[in-house]
Amino acid sequence: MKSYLGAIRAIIWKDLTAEWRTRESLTSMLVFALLVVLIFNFALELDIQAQESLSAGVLWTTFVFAGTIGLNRSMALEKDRGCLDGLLLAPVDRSVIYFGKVIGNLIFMLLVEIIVLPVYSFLYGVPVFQPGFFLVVLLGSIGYVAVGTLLATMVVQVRTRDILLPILLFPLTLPVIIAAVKASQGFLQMIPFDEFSSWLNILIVYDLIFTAVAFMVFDYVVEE
Amino acid sequence: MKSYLGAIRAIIWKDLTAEWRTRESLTSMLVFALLVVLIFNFALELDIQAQESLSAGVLWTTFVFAGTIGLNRSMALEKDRGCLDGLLLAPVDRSVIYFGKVIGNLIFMLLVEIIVLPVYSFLYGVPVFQPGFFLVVLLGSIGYVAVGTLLATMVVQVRTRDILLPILLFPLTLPVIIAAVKASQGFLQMIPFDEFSSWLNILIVYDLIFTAVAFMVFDYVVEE
Amino acid sequence: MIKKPRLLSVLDVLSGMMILAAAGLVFFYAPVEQMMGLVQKVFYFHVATAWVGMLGFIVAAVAGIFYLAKRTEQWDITGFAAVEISLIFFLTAIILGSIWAKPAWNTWWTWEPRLTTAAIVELIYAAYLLLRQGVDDPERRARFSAIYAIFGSISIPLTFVSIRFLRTIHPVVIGTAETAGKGGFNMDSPMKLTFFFSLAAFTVFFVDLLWHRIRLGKLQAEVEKLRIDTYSNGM
Amino acid sequence: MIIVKKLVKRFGPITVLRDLDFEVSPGEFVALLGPNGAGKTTFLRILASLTKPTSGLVQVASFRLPEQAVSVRAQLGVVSHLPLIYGDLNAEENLSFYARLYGVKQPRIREVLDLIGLTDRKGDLVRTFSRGMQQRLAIGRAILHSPRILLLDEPHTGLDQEAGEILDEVLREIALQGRTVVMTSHDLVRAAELATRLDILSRGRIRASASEGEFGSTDLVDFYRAALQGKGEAA
Amino acid sequence: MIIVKKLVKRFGPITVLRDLDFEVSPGEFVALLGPNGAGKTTFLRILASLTKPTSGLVQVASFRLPEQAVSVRAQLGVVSHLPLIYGDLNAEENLSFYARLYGVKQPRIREVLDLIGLTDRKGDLVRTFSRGMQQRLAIGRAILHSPRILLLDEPHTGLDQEAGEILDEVLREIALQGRTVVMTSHDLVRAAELATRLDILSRGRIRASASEGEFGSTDLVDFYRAALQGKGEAA
Ligand code: HEM
Ligand SMILES: Nc1ncnc2c1ncn2[C@@H]1O[C@H](COP(=O)(O)OP(=O)(O)OP(=O)(O)O)[C@@H](O)[C@H]1O
Ligand SMILES: Nc1ncnc2c1ncn2[C@@H]1O[C@H](COP(=O)(O)OP(=O)(O)OP(=O)(O)O)[C@@H](O)[C@H]1O
Ligand SMILES: [Mg+2]
Ligand SMILES: [Mg+2]
Repeated sequence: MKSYLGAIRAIIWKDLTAEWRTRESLTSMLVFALLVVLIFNFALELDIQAQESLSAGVLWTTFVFAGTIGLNRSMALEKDRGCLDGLLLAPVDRSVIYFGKVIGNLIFMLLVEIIVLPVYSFLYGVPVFQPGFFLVVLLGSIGYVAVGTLLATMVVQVRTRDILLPILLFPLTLPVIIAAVKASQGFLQMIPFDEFSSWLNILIVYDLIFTAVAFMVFDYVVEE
Repeated sequence: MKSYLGAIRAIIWKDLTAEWRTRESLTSMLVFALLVVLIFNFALELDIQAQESLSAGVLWTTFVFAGTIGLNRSMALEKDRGCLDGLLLAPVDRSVIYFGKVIGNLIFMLLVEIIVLPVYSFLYGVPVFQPGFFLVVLLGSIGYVAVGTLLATMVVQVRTRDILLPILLFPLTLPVIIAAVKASQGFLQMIPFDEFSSWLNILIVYDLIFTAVAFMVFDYVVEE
Repeated sequence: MIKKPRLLSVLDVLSGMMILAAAGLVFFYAPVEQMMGLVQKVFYFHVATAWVGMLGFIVAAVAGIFYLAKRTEQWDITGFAAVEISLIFFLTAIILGSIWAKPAWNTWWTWEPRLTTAAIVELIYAAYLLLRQGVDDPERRARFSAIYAIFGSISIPLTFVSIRFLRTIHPVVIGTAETAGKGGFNMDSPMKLTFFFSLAAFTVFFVDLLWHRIRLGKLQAEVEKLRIDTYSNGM
Repeated sequence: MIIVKKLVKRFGPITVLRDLDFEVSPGEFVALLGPNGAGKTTFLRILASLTKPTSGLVQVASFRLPEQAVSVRAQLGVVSHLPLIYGDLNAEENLSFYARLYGVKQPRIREVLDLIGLTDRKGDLVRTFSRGMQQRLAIGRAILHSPRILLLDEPHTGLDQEAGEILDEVLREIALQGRTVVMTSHDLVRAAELATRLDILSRGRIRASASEGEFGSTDLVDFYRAALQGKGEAA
Repeated sequence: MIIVKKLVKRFGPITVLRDLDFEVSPGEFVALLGPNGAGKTTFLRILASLTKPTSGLVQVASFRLPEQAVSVRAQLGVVSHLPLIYGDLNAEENLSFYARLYGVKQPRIREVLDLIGLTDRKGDLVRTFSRGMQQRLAIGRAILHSPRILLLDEPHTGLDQEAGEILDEVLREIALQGRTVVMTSHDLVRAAELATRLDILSRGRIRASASEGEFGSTDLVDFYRAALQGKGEAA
């Protein structure tokens, strides 16, 4: 057990160290997130009133796109000099690799969200500082990253890896995203909790199912 | 001159043949384009009325995202087994490589647009079948691909190539995209031509400037 | 060569006859619905094709589970066959729905949750095909598509959930009975009979097609193996 | 140490390995030779538990593959075509990461860095390394946990004179310690110098096998040629 | 044919080549040796006009680099660490693409395919090729337009016995035709067999140079060692 956690920690440490060297993933995710917000703004000429009801949608679209970038990069690094083989050759359980990568990816995604949220709140005056909303963000990110890490591991072994991840990932995680958008909307628009609590439940259920299934099939993804 | 055009044709032929083998770029761009349309829909809960004014924005965002996917893949193929070096070693002018790739990429982008537009028109009942609008689509795509090919060539030589392209490309081509959105809006909403013809002019001017500059600096991008 | 089984031939005939009979029932037996008139006849095929689509996606997921457990090529062929067929049926359902929507809602398409989620389900399985295309090694291809099919089937329930949680003009019949939703209609018993018969007919048709497609898949595998031998003898 | 029976590996229509039999006793040093595309890399990847065999028995360190892969992996050191190291970490961090995964103590890292002659550059990011420097680090990575079995795929690739000799030295020492080595190579002379047995893989099988003493450096090429033409066919 | 004077190449803080002087007469076959990270690849890339020198004079086929790069390129054939071929095209299409860029006629393609022994597999996608098969094609690509100067970066990498001999044969023939070759290698013996001159690059400069006749195969290693330790320092 100790060595199990130690190995997970080693993988997280490795990802954070490599990222600290270059800060490439984080900056790219951030810049891209801000870009998406801007594009929405331009393309849709959002004004403050429209924002009210759209904020949740725009925010989650932003997180989702930024998340894909992070996931893609994180797995590309593993494949670069054959490192994924290196991990697979280590005498540790496959789940170590899965959880190590999931936690690393989650950390990146949360960091980006922590920066984007205040900025967005500042730009559009949306009341993001609510514990309930933060919970939704956390839950949504967990579900997204749990499936995303699995698929990224798969995609990186595929010839068309440059493009496949969002195509596979977006439609699949839609239940999580829709639930997260609806629950976020509830908090941001101050709707009574009862009216959207079912979305929060759906979110939790999907998180559990997705994480459990992803964990169970990860073995099959990395074996050859 | 004949061998100049012959070399450009050779590059286009090569891209089309490789694509014909796998049809990967095209299908991916298409699926992704449809996904973006759907995501917009979810995130923004667009209804037919809202569509009216947003169509142009949504369409161009879709094209832009799909275009990035195509550009990325097209250059990733060049870098895969060092092929870009192979092209650079050929006794042809750099502009041959540039124009060859631009035309190839443009063909892919236009093909995707040709499919997405009727679908979109079907889904939202937007009157896309107007020669003027098609012209705008063509012009916008040219500007986008002209800069995009240049940047994709640059990005592919950089370590972070998985993520950098949209980050560089979106802000840079914003003038083209805004002009294209405005001009498209004009046609789609049946606004009198005079009221938005200036946007069309801006679009043409930007196309010329972008293509000329991209052509001129391409040399510097590919040298090491 | 695999000989064509007797049962399959029987099934061919049966499904053909059932489809014809269903069409007969739809056009000559079931009454013309008062509010919508003739277009309502699309209903029987719309629902039947949507149902068969869903069925195939679930078959694919089950085949996926079996593939991961058993690792026999057969399950991969089954999953792939089911997805291919269902993709077409589901697309048919969407197209029929939108043909119906034109008179019913006065538009070909509207962005409401059921339709949108249906479109997304279609995209999930289009992505499935893209994934298959991107993998050269058949063993890996089988593994990845099995996994993706399993995840896809987890996402599907949302299409059913969505119409219950969201305001929608797409009617809900199953479960909530009778006239839920705007524009729904009461089914009298000839309608019910026709409805359930066409569901049954399409289900049989689906099984028949699936069987054929699986056989085709196996033949392809066979041909590949023959190619191996000639190929490696030639080396 | 390694027992392989009737191993088959197919990639789609191509059968790369067919009914391959192979056995290595503890302490043996086997050089695996053969033409391009014979399947040497594929075979090593199967032994390393990275690729699943299509059928057949594979047993490494008395564990069966693929079932008991985790137990096998602790005993294995692998050098592949790719260096398996992270470009964004420096040489020391790379080793120290793998040390944590293998449960190896820190002092060993310094030892290995010394051995592969990268102590001076240990703080530099790996992505600025030349090909040969990366190969050195890859070898360091493989021997870090003093594995009982070493699998090497053309390990001399890109190494300069000095590094090549260091590798030879390391390999000889490892062999002396009674560890088992399987190495692919295209360099007959070097292979004959290092190995206690030469095996030649061609058309999916081991076509010939010669032990130390049986091969004098003069008729090496003849021996290799004969094996390819099927004259040495013993299996 | 090639004249290099006071060439300097820096990557950020690292100076890889410093005041390097180098000259090759037409028809010479120079083998460029040196330890890992010495800058051999960097130097070849500068000669191939793929990398810009930081300073210094570089003249190839009496054209100056980087100014007259296009004229230089028509005279050059290059084999680099990577094969420079497209995975999604087959072997024949790859050659035929480059043939069009170089203005080479079609029959030459068949000739080259024969030469590199890939005629049988010319219709297969390159991405299914093994490492050595890709390397063969890379060599075919480089000699397609019968260039006057060949630059080869460890061209024997990954080649099997047969392909290695074919390459040696091709290189000897090319040398006989009076073409000029610069090849890097870590294989002293092979280099000495093929080349008419051995140059040793170390610490940014050519540290020693020996012409045919001056090197007997016995003292090769000594010669190389001495050059590295600076004893042979002539420049
Ligand atoms: C997940 C896929 C779908 C399923 C399972 C499904 C199922 C059904 C069912 C059971 C009905 C009959 C309800 C009733 O009459 O009370 C119905 C009606 C209808 N569906 Fe769908 N459907 C699906 C997708 C679609 C799509 C994609 C469209 C349109 C493009 C569509 C358009 C319609 C229309 C227009 C009606 C008639 C509504 C009315 O009576 O006013 N459906 N569908
Ligand atoms: N993933 C794959 N998909 C399809 N074919 C493959 C795959 N991997 C290898 N092959 C084929 O398997 C055969 C053996 O390849 P392998 O890389 O094992 O050869 P090798 O003996 O290592 O050759 P080399 O000496 O050139 O490295 C080749 O014909 C190759 O085309
Ligand atoms: N893009 C780069 N950025 C930074 N340093 C580099 C870069 N390319 C090469 N170097 C450094 O330049 C030096 C020479 O590298 P080069 O690849 O030319 O060596 P080489 O002689 O070909 O070595 P080998 O025999 O291992 O192939 C190395 O120290 C390497 O770290
Ligand atoms: Mg190999
Ligand atoms: Mg080198």
